[in-house]
Amino acid sequence: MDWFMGIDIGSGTSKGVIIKDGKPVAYHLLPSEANYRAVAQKLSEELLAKVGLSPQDITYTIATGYGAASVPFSNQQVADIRCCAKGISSLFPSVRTVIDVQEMSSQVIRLDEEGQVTNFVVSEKCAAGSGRFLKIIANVLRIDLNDIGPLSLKSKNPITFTTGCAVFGESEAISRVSEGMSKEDILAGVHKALANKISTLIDRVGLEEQCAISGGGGLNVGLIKSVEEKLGVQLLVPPQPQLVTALGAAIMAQERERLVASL
Amino acid sequence: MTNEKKRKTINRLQTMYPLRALIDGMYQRSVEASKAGKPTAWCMVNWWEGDIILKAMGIDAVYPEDYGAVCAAFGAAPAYLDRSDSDGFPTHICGYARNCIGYTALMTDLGEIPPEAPMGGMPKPQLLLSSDGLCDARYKWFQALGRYLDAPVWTLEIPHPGVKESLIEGAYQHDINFIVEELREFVTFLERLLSKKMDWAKLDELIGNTIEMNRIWHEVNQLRKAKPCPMHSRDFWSSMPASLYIAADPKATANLYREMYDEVKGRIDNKVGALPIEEKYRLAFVELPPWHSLGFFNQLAERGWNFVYESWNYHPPKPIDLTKVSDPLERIARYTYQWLTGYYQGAFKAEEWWGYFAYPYLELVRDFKCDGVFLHPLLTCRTATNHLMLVQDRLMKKLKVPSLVVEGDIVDLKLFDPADALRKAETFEETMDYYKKVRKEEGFDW
Amino acid sequence: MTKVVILDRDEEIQARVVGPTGAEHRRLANKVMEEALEQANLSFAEISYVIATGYGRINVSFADRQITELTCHARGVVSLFPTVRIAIDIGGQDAKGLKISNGKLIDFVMNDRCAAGTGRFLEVIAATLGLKLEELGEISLKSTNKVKISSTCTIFAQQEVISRISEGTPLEDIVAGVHDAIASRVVKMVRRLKIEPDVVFTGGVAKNVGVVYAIKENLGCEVLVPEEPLLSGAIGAAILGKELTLKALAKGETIQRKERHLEEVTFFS
Amino acid sequence: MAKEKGSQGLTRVREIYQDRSRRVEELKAEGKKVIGYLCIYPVLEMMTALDLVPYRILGDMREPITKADFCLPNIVCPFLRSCLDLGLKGKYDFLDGVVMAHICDVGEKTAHIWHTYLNPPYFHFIDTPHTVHKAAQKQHKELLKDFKKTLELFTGKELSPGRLKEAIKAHNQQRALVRELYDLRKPDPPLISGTETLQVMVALMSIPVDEGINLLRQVISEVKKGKDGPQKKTRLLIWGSIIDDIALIKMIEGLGANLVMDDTCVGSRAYFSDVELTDDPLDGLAYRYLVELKCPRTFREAVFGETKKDYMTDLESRFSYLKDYAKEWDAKGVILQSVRYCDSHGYEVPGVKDYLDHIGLPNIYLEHDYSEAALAPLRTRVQAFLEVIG
Repeated sequence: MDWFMGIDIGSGTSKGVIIKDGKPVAYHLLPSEANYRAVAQKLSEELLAKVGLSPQDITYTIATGYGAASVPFSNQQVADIRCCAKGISSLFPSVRTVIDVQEMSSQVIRLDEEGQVTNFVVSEKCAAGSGRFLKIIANVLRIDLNDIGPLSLKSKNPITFTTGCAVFGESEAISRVSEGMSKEDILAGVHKALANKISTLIDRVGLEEQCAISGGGGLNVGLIKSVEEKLGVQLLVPPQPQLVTALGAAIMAQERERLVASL
Repeated sequence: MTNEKKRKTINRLQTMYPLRALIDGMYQRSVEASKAGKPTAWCMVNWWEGDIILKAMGIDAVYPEDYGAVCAAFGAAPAYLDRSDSDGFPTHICGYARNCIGYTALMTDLGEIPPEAPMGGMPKPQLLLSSDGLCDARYKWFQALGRYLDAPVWTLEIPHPGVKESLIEGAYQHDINFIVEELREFVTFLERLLSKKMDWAKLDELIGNTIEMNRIWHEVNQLRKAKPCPMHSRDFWSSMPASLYIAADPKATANLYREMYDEVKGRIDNKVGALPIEEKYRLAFVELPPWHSLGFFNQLAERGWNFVYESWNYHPPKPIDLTKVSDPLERIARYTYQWLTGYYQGAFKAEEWWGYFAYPYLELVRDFKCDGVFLHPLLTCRTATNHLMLVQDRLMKKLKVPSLVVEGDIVDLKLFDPADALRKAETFEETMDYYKKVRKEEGFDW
Repeated sequence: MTKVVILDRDEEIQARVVGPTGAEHRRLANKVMEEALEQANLSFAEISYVIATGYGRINVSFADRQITELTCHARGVVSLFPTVRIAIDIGGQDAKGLKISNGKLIDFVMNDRCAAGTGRFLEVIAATLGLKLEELGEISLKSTNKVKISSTCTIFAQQEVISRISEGTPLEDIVAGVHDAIASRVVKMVRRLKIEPDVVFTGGVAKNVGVVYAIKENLGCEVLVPEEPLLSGAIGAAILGKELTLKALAKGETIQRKERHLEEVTFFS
Repeated sequence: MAKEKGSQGLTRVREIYQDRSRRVEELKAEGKKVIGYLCIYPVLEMMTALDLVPYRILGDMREPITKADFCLPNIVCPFLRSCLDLGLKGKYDFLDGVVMAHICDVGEKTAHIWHTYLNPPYFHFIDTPHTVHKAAQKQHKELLKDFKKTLELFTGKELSPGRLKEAIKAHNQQRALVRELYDLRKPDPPLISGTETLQVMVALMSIPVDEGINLLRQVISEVKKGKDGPQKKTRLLIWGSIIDDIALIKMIEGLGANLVMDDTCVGSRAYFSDVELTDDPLDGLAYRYLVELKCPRTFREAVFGETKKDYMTDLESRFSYLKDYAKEWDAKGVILQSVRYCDSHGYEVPGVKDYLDHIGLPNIYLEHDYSEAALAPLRTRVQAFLEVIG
């Protein structure tokens, strides 16, 4: 059989992809919530249902992401950074740098033409460097996470967050609001702050075009714009940025011979 | 230490165990000495500058920095850290300092060594010997202990010249004179403190034996250039204190290192490496390891990671011939100075100005043919951390050798996350593979 | 939370209102103030003095004066427990320790640098566990073997909690662990003031019996909790307002007052 | 100075504070060479004597640090990170040379990193000792001789004792005038605010010594006229790590206090001790720049070589000058402040607090991230502190 599954249990959202001949045939997303096992199970059921398969039809499954250990039916676990690189290069073979903005952390990955990781840097354990920061601020401003990107594009003069901490950032946002700052200026400010964090990561590993963005951050046009401004490059954005890592996992499952060899 | 796996993943050296045992003796001796009413001292690591003199004066010293590691390994640290914090010391100061300050505060409250103190604890000292070598936290910290102890603090100076400045005509000589005069004042002070005279002959002999001990220890580590590397960093860390603290009679210790040399040499002759499996990657470990989760190295060993060198500053200096130097204090001065500036000639030739702390890795990573460098920034040890990014950047630019950064701390167990470290390590293998190729293309020989 | 307390000159509470605080400090202050006036059935003009305190104090446009929550809490706690020496206050934004000597604030420590050790920490965790904030306390008391939360940062503690759940750790043990985490953090900070009884515990979090228990455990001594822990700051502010007014009257000075009207502020048109 | 475009005194001070490097860039255009120096340990007189313009390297707490991360991690002194960040962003490219000292570990690393990545035409590192022992004083003089050599090599001029003594006189004169200015903060209310004083200090560190002397003269006469000076407010002394931006001072004074005296290095620490004119001028310089500067980066003992230590005697010997400051400037309380991750000051705090409590001077410790925005959380602490000392 030639069906392969990639499961990416992120701290926020869990994603799954099934591929056949390297092409995705089904994908599904679920909020991770508390119980990873349950989510993983549900995820694969939904996936299989979509293509009318049974678990036995899946030749090999690779689990990745924060909760990879809690995927009972996976054949193997692989680090998300490698899956992300693999996934992005299957979509954009020309990509040499990918910025992966996740719920809990951001990472910049350099890769070669085979989607091999040549260098990488993961943001420190700090929420301010991750998609979480955006969530927190969106929450303070009582705006749906999906709306903050478009809204921030309206901003004329973004505020500057000099504070380096998401919790500070929250309080700062609150006081800026009460000073009468507009929501779009605050949001644009948050995006700028995160873009700055990302560019310091880039400074560590260097930026080689083409450059792509993946992870939940890739859904946020506001963030994309400020990163592009900060770095002065065009970002390639996959149609489903948050699925890239799961896709990569599925592709790795297909190439497992190489993996097995390397273990 | 803690959560060590039973399964054999690293071939430990048999000759390491007697050396490791010496360090325990150090604490026992000091506690007994204090019970017997003999003077004891707490020392900052001072790279033999003050240790030999104390030994010659018959003082048994303990090293609060080492004790920080001990407390971390025994899980006793958190209570001491909390005490330091609630006494008003900032939480961002050195983890070892917080541990020591908390321990001392507690000891002062109780009027005795805290009952739960690992290794029998550190006895109340008559002298605090600090050093401005490498790290200024170390004399600020002993100064701060004045809050709890009436022991005087003596701070030893070690010059830290820049590479260029050290080669200005006359600079070497005035740096040496400086140390010698400092040491002379220190001896006079000790004679007053202990109301006894220095036994110069004994000092002279101790210096000779210490230098010889370190020469052999240096030779042992040179053997690790072999492929596969016959000795893992874990054996280094277990054997290092015997040299770094002169934990026992240097002459006896020298013999133990000699035995270690033979064992390591034997492995090379039989092509035996430190790993039971193939040595896939050779790494250098920069800074102190996460004492409380050393089992982590076994998991890496299972992936074929061998650790072939460590921070130069825990190693003895490159051998230097001091037999013609008659003044014992000048021999000490030149020896410790050699430890700090031993790589300066190379740095000057290479026109690399990144300083005494960072530059040596350029030569070490090259000479020991490392595929990667494991950087372990210690979140509460700025001195160990402030040069690591520089090392990472320069090694990449100069040698095309990548570094893996995994934050941790020397005492605060919370800060090191083995799961996260392994995830990064797995990915780092691809990076090391890639730069192997790059180095080939650019004509490096490893 | 935004709280309003109206006192008469005998320090009898005429009105107490608690409303949420969001991004729109000012508008809420106005809303809550209106309610309070209604409750006390007074016109705004009849209020002799208004003191604003707390995180958003600068945004209360109609206040005659701003005084920090530290001073106000101290005053409020003293009025409720004259024997207090140490007051611990954990609110949504920060945690404070107050040292009080014969009724006066003499020293203090506070944490507003990080959400851990504040009510925010509990809010985040409660949300993660899909529980109401009020439920945490009771649940945690059932715990027989509380877990150790190792991360300090709220956001990483949250992750820890999530993985605990997927490991199948009993809910009550997790919640108890969370309460211990916040309590030990705050107590550690307050120890800098050298703990002496009586210790009083106030602020929204003091409503949580689990945290009260954890605080006692960490302190190794009893703690007193007022009936309405949320109000001590507002009560203190009102008392200080009264005292200032009486002092001014005694000296025959005229009291500087803002105009008594609630201008409508709209940021979000 | 003719070059000072009419505007004088405090107006001129504000101009320089707003645009620090303008004046030295004018001087560069006239062919002068400008040497940047970090912290207060590099010896200014030696540069002045060779007709070089010493220019203090400062950070910018309003500018987010983005470039420094790749070589200086974010758990070290944010002030030094900021300085390096500005350097890497090219904001100090106008400097003809840079001199740094072993002020502390991170300072030392910053020096090497600066040398490695920015490699200015002239660079010198002074390995200033950390004790004040006799041997250390002697070593310090030797180090200044080395400094002299590289300066002479760079300028191609000889640094004669005569010119050096002239420079010492000039800098001592400037220091005397600074103390005169500080005396104007003794009356209640003070004739000049802490905020303005800081602006003056920053200005002095941005222009040649002779121009500084003239500027001080103008400022002093203006301040003595005493129009629109500060109101009566609670008088405070501020201690601790570098303050090179008015943000913090302004915030504190805005909350109802007058900062009437400081123990910081863009303030009294830099100007309150003169250089003694010794036969060999290097002797006076070596002594002043090692022994007399007050930064806690230097290790001091109450009695050198004491065999038993008495804590209070030790504190008295290290901090009694704070008691004198408080008395002379009639300060009612002390604000202890430090940037995060500063070991030199961090370890000092419990000791200073013990001493101030001992002499009954109310005090509060504030730690900040050297970022203007991150100062906000300190407001409540300061305000409450003022309410406490009432």
